[in-house]
Amino acid sequence: MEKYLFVALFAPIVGSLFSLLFTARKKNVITALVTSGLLLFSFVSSLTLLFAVHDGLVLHVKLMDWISAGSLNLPFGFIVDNVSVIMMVTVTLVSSVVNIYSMGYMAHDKGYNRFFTYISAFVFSMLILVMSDNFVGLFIGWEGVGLCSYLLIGFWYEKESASWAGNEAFIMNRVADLGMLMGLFLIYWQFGTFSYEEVFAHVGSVNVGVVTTIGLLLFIGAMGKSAQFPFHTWLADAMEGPTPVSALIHAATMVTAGVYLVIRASDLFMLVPEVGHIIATLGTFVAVFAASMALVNRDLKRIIAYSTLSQLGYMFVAAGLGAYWIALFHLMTHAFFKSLLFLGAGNIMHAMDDELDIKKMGGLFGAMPYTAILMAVASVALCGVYPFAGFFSKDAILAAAFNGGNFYIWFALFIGAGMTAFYSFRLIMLVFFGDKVYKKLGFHPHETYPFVLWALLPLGILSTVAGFFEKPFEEFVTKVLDKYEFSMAHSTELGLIFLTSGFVILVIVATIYKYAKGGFSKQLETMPLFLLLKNQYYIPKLYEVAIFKPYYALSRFAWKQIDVRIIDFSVDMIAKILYRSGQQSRKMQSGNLSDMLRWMVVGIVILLAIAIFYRPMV
Amino acid sequence: MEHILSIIVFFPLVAVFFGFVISKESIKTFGITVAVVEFLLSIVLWIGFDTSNAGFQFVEYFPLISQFGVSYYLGVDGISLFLVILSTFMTLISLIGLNIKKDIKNLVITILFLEMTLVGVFLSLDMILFYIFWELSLIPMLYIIGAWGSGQRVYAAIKFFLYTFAGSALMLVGILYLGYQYFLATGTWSFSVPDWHLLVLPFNMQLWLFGAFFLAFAVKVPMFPFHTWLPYAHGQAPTIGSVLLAAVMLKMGTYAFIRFSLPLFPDASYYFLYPVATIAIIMVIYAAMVAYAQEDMKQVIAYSSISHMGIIIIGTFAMNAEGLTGAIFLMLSHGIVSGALFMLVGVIYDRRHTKMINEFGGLATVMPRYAAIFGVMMMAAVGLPLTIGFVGEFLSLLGFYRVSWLMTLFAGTGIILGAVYMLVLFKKAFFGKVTKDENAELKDLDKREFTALIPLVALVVILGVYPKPILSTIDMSVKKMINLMEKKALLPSTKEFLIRVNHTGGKK
Amino acid sequence: MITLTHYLVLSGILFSLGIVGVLRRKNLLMLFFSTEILLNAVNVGFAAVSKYYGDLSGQIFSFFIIAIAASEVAVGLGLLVLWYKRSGTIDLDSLQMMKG
Amino acid sequence: MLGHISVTISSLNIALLAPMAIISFGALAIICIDLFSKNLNKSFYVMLSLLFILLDFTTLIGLHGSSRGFFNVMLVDGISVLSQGIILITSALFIVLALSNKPFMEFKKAEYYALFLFMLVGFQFMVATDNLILIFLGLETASLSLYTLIAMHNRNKAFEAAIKYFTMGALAAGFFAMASLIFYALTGSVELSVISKVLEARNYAPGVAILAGVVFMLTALAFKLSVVPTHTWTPDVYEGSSAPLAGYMSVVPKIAGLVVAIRFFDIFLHADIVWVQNVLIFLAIITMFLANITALVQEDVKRMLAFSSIAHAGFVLTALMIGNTQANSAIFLYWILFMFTNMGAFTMLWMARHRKNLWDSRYQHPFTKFSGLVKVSPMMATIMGIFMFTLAGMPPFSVFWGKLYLISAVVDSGHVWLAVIMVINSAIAVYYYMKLIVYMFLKDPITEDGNIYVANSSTPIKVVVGIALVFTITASIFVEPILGIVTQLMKSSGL
Repeated sequence: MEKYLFVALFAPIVGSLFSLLFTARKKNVITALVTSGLLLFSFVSSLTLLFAVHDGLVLHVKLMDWISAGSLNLPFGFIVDNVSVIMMVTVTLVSSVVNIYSMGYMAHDKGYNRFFTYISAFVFSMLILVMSDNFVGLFIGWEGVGLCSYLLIGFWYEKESASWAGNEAFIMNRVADLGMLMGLFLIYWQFGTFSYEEVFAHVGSVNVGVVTTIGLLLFIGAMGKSAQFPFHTWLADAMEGPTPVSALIHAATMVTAGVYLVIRASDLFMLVPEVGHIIATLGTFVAVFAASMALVNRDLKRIIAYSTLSQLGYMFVAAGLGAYWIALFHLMTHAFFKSLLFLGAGNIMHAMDDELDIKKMGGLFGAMPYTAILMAVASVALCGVYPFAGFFSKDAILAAAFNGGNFYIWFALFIGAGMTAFYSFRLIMLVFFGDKVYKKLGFHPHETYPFVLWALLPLGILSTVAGFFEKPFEEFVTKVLDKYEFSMAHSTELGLIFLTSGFVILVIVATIYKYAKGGFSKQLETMPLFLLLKNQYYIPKLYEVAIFKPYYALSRFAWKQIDVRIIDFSVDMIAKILYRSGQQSRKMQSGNLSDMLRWMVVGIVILLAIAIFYRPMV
Repeated sequence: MEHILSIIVFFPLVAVFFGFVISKESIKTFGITVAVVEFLLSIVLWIGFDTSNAGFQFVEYFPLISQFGVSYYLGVDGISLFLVILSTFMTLISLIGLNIKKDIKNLVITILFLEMTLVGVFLSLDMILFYIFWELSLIPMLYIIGAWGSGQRVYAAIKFFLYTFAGSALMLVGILYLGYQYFLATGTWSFSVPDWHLLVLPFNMQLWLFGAFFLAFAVKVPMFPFHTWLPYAHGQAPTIGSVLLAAVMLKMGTYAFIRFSLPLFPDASYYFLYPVATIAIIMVIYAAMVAYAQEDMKQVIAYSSISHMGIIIIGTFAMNAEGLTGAIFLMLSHGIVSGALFMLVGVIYDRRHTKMINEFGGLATVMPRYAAIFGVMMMAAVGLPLTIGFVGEFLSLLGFYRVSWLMTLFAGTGIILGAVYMLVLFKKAFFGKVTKDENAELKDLDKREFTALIPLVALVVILGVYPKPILSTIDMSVKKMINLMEKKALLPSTKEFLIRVNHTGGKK
Repeated sequence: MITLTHYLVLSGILFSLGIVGVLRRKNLLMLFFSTEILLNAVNVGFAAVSKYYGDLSGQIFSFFIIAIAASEVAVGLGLLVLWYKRSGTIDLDSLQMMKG
Repeated sequence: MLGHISVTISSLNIALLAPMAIISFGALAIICIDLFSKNLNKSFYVMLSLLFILLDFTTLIGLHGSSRGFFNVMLVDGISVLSQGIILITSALFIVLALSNKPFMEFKKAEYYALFLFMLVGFQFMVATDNLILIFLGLETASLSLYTLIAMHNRNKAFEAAIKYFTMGALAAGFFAMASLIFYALTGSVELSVISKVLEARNYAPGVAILAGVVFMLTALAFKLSVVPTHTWTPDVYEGSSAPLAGYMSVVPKIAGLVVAIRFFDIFLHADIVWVQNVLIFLAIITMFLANITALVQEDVKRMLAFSSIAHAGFVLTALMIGNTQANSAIFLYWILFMFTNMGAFTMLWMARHRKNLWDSRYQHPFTKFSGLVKVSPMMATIMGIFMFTLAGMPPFSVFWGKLYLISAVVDSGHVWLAVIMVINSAIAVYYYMKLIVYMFLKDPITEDGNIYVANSSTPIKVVVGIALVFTITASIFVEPILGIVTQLMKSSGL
């Protein structure tokens, strides 16, 4: 089976390198075709592995030694087990779809070939991330996807805002990565190895304090990647990148890496429930916090981005509460409908010449019905309406929260679900229904290429039916992850489900009704609360004022004042002093003979004086 | 393989003498040929190197002044082997990349002379011999900066020369004192390092001697606050000068720390561990900040190398195999990366005759290949995994974590701040629209520049993916050295420390 | 009764006189005279001491000193004359071409 | 009153006189020849003197062991043989420089060579005895001839230099005489060996008188060694006299003075009298510092070299203070290595000599004169550069080894702090040597034709430079044998 593993892993990088050859040349469809082909190839082999694993196989491959120093010996090792294979399938599936979709979306972009190089490179790094069998391997992928996201966010590098967003993403992730690195160091010095197997084998025997520290440090890394508060700002700005990128990286795969890390290290996190609790709490906070920002935003992509954030929050809640399989399940389903949502948004942007303001759209249903339907499906799935995928995963999370006795978490998530329903259908209504604002603005929207729509179809189907795989999924992954026992009565569970669904549907209906009636009144937008949300709680501004600017000022100070004025100056001072004293001592050389003679006599007199007054003979 | 070390050291010198008679037109070719041969020789050395023997190999010894114990003593081990190869390699690359027309003959000759001194420094096992090469290496660099530099070149050259010379003045006293101690201990004079390694010095004496050596090395590295000569030197030096300065000459200091300070004065090294580490952390953070504030591309990279040298120091003073091996590997990687970056700046400087960042913008559109290579080097500089930059940085920090997690955290900020100034530089210079129309029709890399840069890119990737052969060789000698330190350590605290940092597992 | 001490004191006084002369005089000729005084002061001392010890080497020394003094004068006057020819003065402040 | 004197020829041990005798004979011979046949070419005289010097040298190396003679006033021991050797070699190098391309009137005169040889005799006597009379005699003979030689350069500056040197020399002579008087008065002897015994016997009392004597002697010798504060003549005299003579002065009189100093201070250092040590250290330190910082601001290469030679003197003074075998051999090793380089450097200046000052009304060899030399005549620039770096103590050239051994001697004697001061000084010193290098290599030339830099050069001069250069560069090989010989000779003369 190794060959499937290697195909799955290396097909993307081959595609990437292939199209790399064309980057400097002008658009060439071959790159797109080759990369798509290879990605599909990778997807197929991942699928094969999925079935193989289902038949109870676990692949563990050591490729070659990488780093070895001191007692550290670090190979390139890959593992395909029930968890990683799920990720592989999800990643390769979504990426294949996105790749094909991009053939249409990027058709007229001059960075065409470059784009596909980056995408395939990203998939490769992502696969390393999920498949590696040790923490450092994961870190390689971790940084790799970071690089690709940097490159893809800043894909249109001529846009100032794009390159800025790219830097922001990379640097913020770096901050979190430092935390993760520290975690890795601690792991090494505790266990003398990085491999999951050995670490988890001995993790029980280490004192809890250390494990807690490790857990927290790793989670800091996860926060960065998954854009949890306070690292969340980069994700919204990351929407500067092309929409397929947002779909693939900033919705379906990369941002979920943090969740994956927690799931991967579940054996470790299980031992320290309080860390899990912190994770869950933060997740809850983000779930609501992000959703609230989505409520008022007018930017098509940012709304979806915030909803991604909040969904990541949900996943962290699940992972934090120890319901790892649920987290993974929601991760997968979310990958499907969220990428679908984004890609749909991509179609709209295409139709609207990259217009993002949803207030300038409306009534697009007529122009692009299929996209509308797909997005509607995705939204329903997102809101968690039966029978769509979201319903199963999200309700499981809520149930888990309730089951754990963390009612405030449950309640928060409950509210969050309501918010989700609101902003999703606010978006749907404003974009597809109501009066056609775009006409006035002179847009001529049109449905996109059919093959693109076909490409979206599998996602649509999956967002619809994926939920019914809940049971098989559970027993599949719980072969590796530990089971999560629902202790509460089945009736309460049902009650909760009905409560939530009822609430969600209620909100949806209300939203549709309200916006069909023409939406909220203007003066609402002057409320302080509204402004607070609109300005994302002023956090980006805060960072601007409290971190970026002061750092630059400090740097200037360090250079101009400390380096030049103090250190270098004092160095030159020494030289100057010597030179000056030279000019002084040179006066002794008056050239006048009697002065010279005087010096001689002075010398002898002084020596005689010394001889008389200071005389240590022996 | 007899006398291969002598051959490696003195081949360029002989070439220098021949160089005097060669005409201007063909001198560069001559230089490159010599450099190639020299490089091949060093590769032969590597091939012939017995990777199972941690001790010094190809040793050559004959007394120079027998009654005073000065001898001609060469030898190579895992620690120095790759630094030698680095020197020969970077010399070759920089010569290929060279495109100065003015007084080309003198320049090439000087470069070859410099190569001799650099290789000599890494190969000599006799302290006096080492000192000779150490000082001798200043002369060619003085000439290169002063004669082919830009702006206030003379000031920069003199500053560089005097600063480093004055710095190593104390070291001379230290050397002679150690020699005398050896004389007192054994009744015979000797300045050879292996002999000295057997010498166990009282603690106080170690402290003083460590100080005496420290100043010389610190100035060379350069460590805060003795670093101010570096920006001037880099700012004014011609590309080739900066390349060799950053790629190889700075490494002399850190190499000396590993070769002399640690094994000769283990207790003192432990005693000064935290002060030194603090300085190193200041280097990392402070230099990174200053780099971020720079307006001149070259200065950014100059300060960035100070920052990276800080990490190397950190790794060195971790005093465990992980850290030391990492530090040495980081020397190699930084040599390659910083060298490449300086060459890249040189490329743009040749075209526009300015290095000011705000003069540029949108270069990615005009010179995509250039941008791509710059990007790769940048990623290596910020230590992205699977590039050469990651391995050393990771190991150094990993090693030091055992000493102090807090300090490692501070030193670790280097990976953030490094990303900051590098990405900002890249964004300002390469992204955005082409604003200045001088930049509009800059031509992309030409063949010469490609031939110089491609090998570096290749190395960055290859060694990033498969550093093991190099690491294991280094590691072997490093372990040997650590054992030596453990044996020599006087104070139980030092011993205990060395044992602790060299073993994994929870606190006992 | 005049003892050795008297001689030595005399020689000392003479010597100091010589030194003072060397310091004060601006005229080269006078300067040379002063140096002569220095040497002769020493001579007196030598003669006295050698008499005191009844040892000849002191007197031999003084003889040599006399000889050397003579040759010094010869050379010195030669230089002086040359200088006078050139500059028309023997004031030693005229010797200020070189300084610094 | 005195007993009947009986002297056997064998006891005179005339052989010891041979070297001086040969040279004196040579001097007289030259004068006589001049009487009979005027206007002989200078080359004749040069070669003749060279011959005598060689003859002298051969007889010199014939002598070995430590032996007294000629009424016990002469003492030929290792140190004197060694110093005479150095003096002779330097003289040989020096006299060749008279064969310059440009005509200079002093070289036409036979007296020049006669005087030169007499001076040589003087120096040889000075080092070949421990009898104060003979030392004084030799010293004065040498000095008086030297004054004349300087004056014979026949420039205003030359006269000024000669007069300044002469006057101060006269004063110094007075001090020397006074010192001898004091010691004679104290011990009743003028022989250092006896003096030392007597003083030791009475355990160095009365202190003041002895120290007074030491002070006078110290000042007299300090004048010869150009130690602060009696150094003021050095730059002016060097500037005034011709370059070769300046180079000669920076080596030979000093080594002679050093030998006397070693012999004299040995008396007190053996009994390690702290006062003498401290005073010497003190003088050494000021000499180094003052000379170095003053050299920083010089505009003229020759003056700079003058100050540098003062600094070097201060350097060896530290070893003088230690006074054990290693230190004394260090002194000689240092001086031998220094001698070649220094002669080389001054010879380079001699090559670039001109009738009138082309660049600067005041100076003959201003730094600016050498700007961009590497472009005009790279060979010369390189050689000069090597000499400069060598004087700066740059490894692996000659002086570095001397410096190394010297500092090592200081360190071994336990004066580490002094060693530190020394290296700091050498670090300062680098600057002014490098100043010339900066001018030569890093500045742009002011003139296109390189001939003016070699206007005065001729084959013999080039040969001298060649010898100096080869020795300077390959010193690393010679150090071993030289050090061996020097140490062995030191031991033999019990120093």
